[in-house]
Amino acid sequence: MTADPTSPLHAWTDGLAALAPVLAVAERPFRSQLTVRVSDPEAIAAAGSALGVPFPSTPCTFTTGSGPFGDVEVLWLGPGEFLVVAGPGLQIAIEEVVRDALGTARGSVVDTSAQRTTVVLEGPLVRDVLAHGCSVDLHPSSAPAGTCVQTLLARTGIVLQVTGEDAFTVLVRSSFAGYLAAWICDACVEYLAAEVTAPGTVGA
Amino acid sequence: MSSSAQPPGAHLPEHPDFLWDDTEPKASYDVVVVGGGGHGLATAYYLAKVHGITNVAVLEKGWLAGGNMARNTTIIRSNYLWDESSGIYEHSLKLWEGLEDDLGYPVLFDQRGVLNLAHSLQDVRDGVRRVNANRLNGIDAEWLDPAGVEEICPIVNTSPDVRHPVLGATYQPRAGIAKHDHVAWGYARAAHAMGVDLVQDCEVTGLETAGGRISAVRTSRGRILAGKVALCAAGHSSVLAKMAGLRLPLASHPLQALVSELLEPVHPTVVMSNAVHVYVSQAHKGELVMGAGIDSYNGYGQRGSFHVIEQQMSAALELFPVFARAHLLRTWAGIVDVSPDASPIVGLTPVAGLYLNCGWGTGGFKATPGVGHCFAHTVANDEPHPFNAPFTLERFTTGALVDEHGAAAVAH
Amino acid sequence: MQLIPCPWCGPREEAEFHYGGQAHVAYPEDPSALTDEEWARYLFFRDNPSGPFAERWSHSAGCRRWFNAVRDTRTHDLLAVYRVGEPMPEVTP
Amino acid sequence: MTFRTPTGGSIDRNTLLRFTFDGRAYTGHPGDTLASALLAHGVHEIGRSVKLGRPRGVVAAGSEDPTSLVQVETPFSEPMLLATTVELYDGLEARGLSGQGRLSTEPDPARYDAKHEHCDVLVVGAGPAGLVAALTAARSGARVVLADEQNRAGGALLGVDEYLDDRPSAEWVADVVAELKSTPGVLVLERTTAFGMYQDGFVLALQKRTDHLGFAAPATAARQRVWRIRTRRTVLATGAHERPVVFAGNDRPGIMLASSARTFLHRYGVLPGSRAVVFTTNDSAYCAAIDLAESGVDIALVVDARPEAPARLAAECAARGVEVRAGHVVTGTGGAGRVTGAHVAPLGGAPGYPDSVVCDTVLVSGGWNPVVGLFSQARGRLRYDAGLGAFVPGEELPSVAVAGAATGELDLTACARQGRNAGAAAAAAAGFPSGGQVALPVSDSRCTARSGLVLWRVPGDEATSFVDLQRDATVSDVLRATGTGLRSLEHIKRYTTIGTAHDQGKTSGMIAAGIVAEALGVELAEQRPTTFRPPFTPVSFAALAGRDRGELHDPVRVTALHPWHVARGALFEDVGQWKRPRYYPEDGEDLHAAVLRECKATRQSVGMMDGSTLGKIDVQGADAGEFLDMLYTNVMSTLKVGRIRYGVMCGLDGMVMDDGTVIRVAEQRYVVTTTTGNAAKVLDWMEEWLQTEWPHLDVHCTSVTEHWATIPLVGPRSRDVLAAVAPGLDVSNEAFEFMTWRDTAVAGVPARVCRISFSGELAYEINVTAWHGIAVWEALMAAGEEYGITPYGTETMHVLRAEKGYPIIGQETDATVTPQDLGMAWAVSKKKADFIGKRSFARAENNRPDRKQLVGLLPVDPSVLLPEGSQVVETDRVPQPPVRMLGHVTSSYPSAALGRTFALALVRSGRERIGETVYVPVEDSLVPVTVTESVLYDKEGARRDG
Repeated sequence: MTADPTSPLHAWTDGLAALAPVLAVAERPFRSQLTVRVSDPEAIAAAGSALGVPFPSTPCTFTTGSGPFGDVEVLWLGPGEFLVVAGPGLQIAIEEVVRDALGTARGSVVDTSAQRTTVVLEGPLVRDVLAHGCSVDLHPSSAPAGTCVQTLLARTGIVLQVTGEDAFTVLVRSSFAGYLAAWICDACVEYLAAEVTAPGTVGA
Repeated sequence: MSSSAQPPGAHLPEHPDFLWDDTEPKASYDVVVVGGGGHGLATAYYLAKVHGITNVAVLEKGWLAGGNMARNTTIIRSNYLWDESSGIYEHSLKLWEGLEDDLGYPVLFDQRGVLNLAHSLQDVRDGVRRVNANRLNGIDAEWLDPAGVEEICPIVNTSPDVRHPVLGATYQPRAGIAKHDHVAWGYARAAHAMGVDLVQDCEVTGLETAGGRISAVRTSRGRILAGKVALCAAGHSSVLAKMAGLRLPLASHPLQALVSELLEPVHPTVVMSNAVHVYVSQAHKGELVMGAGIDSYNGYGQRGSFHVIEQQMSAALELFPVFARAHLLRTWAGIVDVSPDASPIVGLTPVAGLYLNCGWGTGGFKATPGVGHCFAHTVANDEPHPFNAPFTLERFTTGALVDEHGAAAVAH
Repeated sequence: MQLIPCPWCGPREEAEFHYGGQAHVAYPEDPSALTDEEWARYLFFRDNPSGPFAERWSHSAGCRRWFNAVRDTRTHDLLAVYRVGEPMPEVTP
Repeated sequence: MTFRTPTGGSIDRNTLLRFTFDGRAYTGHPGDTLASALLAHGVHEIGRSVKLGRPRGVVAAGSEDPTSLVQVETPFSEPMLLATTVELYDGLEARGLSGQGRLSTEPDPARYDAKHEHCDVLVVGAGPAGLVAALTAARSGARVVLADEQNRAGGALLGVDEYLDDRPSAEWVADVVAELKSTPGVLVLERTTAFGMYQDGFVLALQKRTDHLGFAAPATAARQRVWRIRTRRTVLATGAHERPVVFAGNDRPGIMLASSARTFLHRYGVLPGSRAVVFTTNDSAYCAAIDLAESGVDIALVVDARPEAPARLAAECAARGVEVRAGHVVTGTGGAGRVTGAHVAPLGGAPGYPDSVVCDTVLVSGGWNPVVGLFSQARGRLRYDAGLGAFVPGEELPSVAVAGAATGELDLTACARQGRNAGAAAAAAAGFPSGGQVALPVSDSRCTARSGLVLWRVPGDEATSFVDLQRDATVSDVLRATGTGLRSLEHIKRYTTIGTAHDQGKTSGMIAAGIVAEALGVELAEQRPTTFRPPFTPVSFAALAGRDRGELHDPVRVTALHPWHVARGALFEDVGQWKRPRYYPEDGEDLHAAVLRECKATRQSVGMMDGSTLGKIDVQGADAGEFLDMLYTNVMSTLKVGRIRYGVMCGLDGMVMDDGTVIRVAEQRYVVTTTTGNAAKVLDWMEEWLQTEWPHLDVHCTSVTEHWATIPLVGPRSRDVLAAVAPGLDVSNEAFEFMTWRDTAVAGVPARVCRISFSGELAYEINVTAWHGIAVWEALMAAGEEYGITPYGTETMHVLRAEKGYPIIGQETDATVTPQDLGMAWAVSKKKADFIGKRSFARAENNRPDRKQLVGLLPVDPSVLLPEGSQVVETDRVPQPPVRMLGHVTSSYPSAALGRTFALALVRSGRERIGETVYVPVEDSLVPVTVTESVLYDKEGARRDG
């Protein structure tokens, strides 16, 4: 017997795609995600080496690297709290490797892969759209690529990564994913009609 | 130009031509009431009227009734859950019903009823429970289904398809609103007429004791000897009590409210909703008066955070879509003193001759006549009135709390 | 709305934070040794000053870490933030 | 007759806009406001006053106008707008108001939104000071936001025909705006009113984005936007409002502020009337007189209250044939509707008949009030400036500077200099040193406003001397208030209602303060001004609600199985933010029928439900057991790996806070479950203790609530169903005992199966990743088909557990209930030295014999269903209130298994009353009920092992 997985936003695939050209929005489902709690610097370093990506030492940033599990990101979630993110299907193996790396250091490793889902947003208007619900200053001078903040987007908590010039990744709790998708679609309405952004008609 | 049969507010009575004279404090009083808000003024009034104690001063650090009395949403009701609470609030409601005649002042008590909406099945259970308790306590209360809600207040969105559908409501027909300035000034004028001194711009800076008994009050306008001191300072109660070495289980929080411009009558009653943290009435002249839950942090700044107002607005528009293009005219905040069980503390203190009336949280206005009456009894007789007897400071030690959180989350 | 400086994430909107009341109120070493009065004091009685107040906040929508702050309750000005376990810093309101 | 000038004004005369007012058709032009278009047609009467029903017109040209209230009816009805701020559009329909608006009963179709903006320097006001401030800051490289309430920049320059540096001021403004808009990092917000100033540089501004487009407004664009601006430094260049002088009959239409008349002329090409009397206490009104005279208005007289008229300006008037009468005042006016004449007499002169001057317009200037509302909101102290007759900013604030007329400075170049200094200082403070000097403009203006006489009112008929025109509050009212003994301005404001109307006293507040001070014989400098509170101008409720409406009002949380429930026709219950299936009605079933069917199927065969909303927390670390021992009332550290224990959590007050199961996954790892509603609260509770009290403990908590889909599979045939989908699992009672768990594969998916039961039946709780929830659920449905497997909702779950006497936190408890009250003393450890809540159990109140205890109630008539929430009384007749109440019904259901109704209740001394009859008032009758144990079904627990 096999069972196909279903992602939290599978019903939103077309709806999110239809936001182009305002924004390119898509769910990136089934990623492996592990919440790692550890404060011991040596253990942190060991875990980084095992994954091929140094853990972020600066709050509100994330790191990327490549190793035995391919491309891996490590997100700073709080002091001594990280989210390791990799491609689908690797969570069990990564959990084992990180647990080994931590050794006897105080800490925990928990598979939280399905706890949150991932939405990627790209396009020149991405900051404008997010600014309708996010109070964090997303100007490149304040939030350069590599930034990773936990904050609120409208009325849901998110983890927000700045991944490129006009590219963001949003991680959202699975039960709030439908709200997030509805919110993004709604926020884009403002930018769907060409006449809205034409000068002299509607204010900035 | 539109014609209007009756200009808004034209039916409202005017204030009288004489209110009170500003007074210089005397050197000594039988009773000094600290705090010239509704509770302080009412206490002084009943001390004079019921107990014949007229050598009384009410000390107010700012202008009379300029604290929470000037900053509340004037909702009056008595449909509380527990016997202890419904006792004192119903006592108060009965006094409200005769207050205009008693004071000879138009306080505009308008018994338009209050709806407490239920939005979840547990809200329904809690509402029915409260209605049943109220009725057994002799308080008018009804349980309404959504159709009944719509009948009382047609502008409430009772559609089942909204985010927080209205599943029913408790209704207290005798509840209502009053005009807060009229109430305060009515008490002030009547107390003044019986000889009570009203001293404004008089901040209490210290409380003196001698032999375990209160002896004097130090103020920004000099030292005043006092046989008894009654504290009625709402949000500032902790600060005052500390002057007598008392620590109180209180936290002072901002509580925000707001008002719209004058609008033609649309809202015939008072609507409260705990689940979405909003309560609304339409005042006598037509302005919508709204309040929200308290801000989370301690604060004496008479100012809250605006996101609380924004959340309140979105909640209000879910319940009342017709409010969309009403305009916010003014926002403000009071300082409410919140106790751990959301019930007041009224009674004696370990310091002889010092009496405490505080912890009313968001419920103080509606209690004004009731607590004034009972607190005056407490001060005059040095023992609590039966209605405030349960609200001792000792209950936090014994555990005999009167937990009204369910009723008081948005208790107005 | 205030900006609260989380010791880890930096200044964020107040809406991201959860208020935790007075700081430096330690859980009693042995509650069973306390009188009812002493236990009530721990449970319910807190300072409530008009002025600087050492209190607890949690960056609940951010890094979820508790920290302490000294805030002037009259103005809401945050005079200092510091981590749990650190002593209350000197402040001038 | 038209009052439109042949040329001039910033209007598009080539385009005609049609509109109606009070049902009559008019025309105007793009660039007009409703007020200017009406005045162009000679329409001055806008509405009637709120109390006295007197006609009221247009007093000012902008948002400070106290009187021109209208209801705009198209495209959507909106109450209480000022005609002076409604931009004209084709098809506009409006009507005048008597101080009270009307809410539409139709749903408002417009969009409203909010946007966060961050900047280094926020400049409020795009007059000369604000423009120079913004440009100076922008040239430094700072991120700048410039917000202005008008539809174009310029501020006071919009209302004059001055030349700056030998060219029209509009050109200078256009150049500055062009440079600002082309500078990266600069945002210019037109039609945007900063209405609230809060802490830490938080400023709220409302932008009216599409109102001026009327019917052409795109439906997809937000009509209004609240800008949530977070700035490091703010420059307030909010200007000044002209102040009237109070005199008898000062409320008639046609009586207008002098500068506003000048604004109507220069900005809109509209004359206020044909023949005007100008009444002033200062120089600025002379420009209005001169400009209007040059535009063809017959200036009947300039009445200057000062003993001497300014010589140069008087000469300019004389050159245009305009008489100036110094030392005089307007003492009254005539007219049934619009003003028809002004009475002029010497100030403080001998009694006698004043001169009557025929006119249709009276222009008034009593000086200028700096606009200090935002400064005051920022908690800046105000100071009374006796020369100006107004409150001005009285201190420097750390991050807020004031520039221009808002400081009381009225000379243009000086205002611009203040703007430049403030802009440079703000940018520098934000880390951007100067980037290039902005040249200060020099005006050719003939009038400066500074040299004025402070005059609040002209003695005369006090009952028609209006202080607050909108509230109909007169000098009589003020004097009556001071006569009652009131001294505080706040009291007098409340007595008279001055300053509480739509305009919040923008033109009346200062005058009221002045008249009160005169009446009381005190210095204004000693008066505390009344408090300025947000918003600066009214803001619609919908704008503040923004997008947080409808489905975005409050997030709906759903489980991975939600689509299945919807497809199956489930009806849902809100539990916190979650949607949980309440029951799954089949054809024509109501709640009771569906629940009886679901209960029966589950007790007799097998049912299953979605339990995914239960909170799940992974607790890891060497001290995890010790930690859980402190949080739960019972012992968790002794739990063996592979086993499960039920636990209760209390608050410090000893009252039940939550309950759930704890499974021990490994030596140093537990997973605990919480109730649906308390998941976040319990995790926060754990973190709070760990971080603030016990940081020495080696424990980490991680929420895994949404990682798992949780499916309770319940009933005597659950074992058969599970066996079919979990071939690798030995499901026998011996191999898989009650209160143990196994990791296995269910439907080919890794799963954790727990043998727990909230129904008393043989039951399994299957946990798989949320991604696999639907697939596994469907596999279970398929495997259970032969047993008639029945999905059930929360209602059936409630009945099944109630039959077993299991409480639901929040339904059986209300923060006043201890574990002992619930009959769960067995779950409270007597061995542990301490745990949260333990100390409170020893308090006097907790040891009262008459505490309320959880019991069952069986109505004597087994068909009577007690309403939940009913109270319980002792006697079979209800005495007079207050009636002693024993407790209340917490849960009540018809039971398929019991073949009757039953209830759970909290009853005083309940356990002692078992077997007694008590009474439940239901409507007007008393229902006798028998008190029983809370466990009513399968008391021996025989069913749970199947």
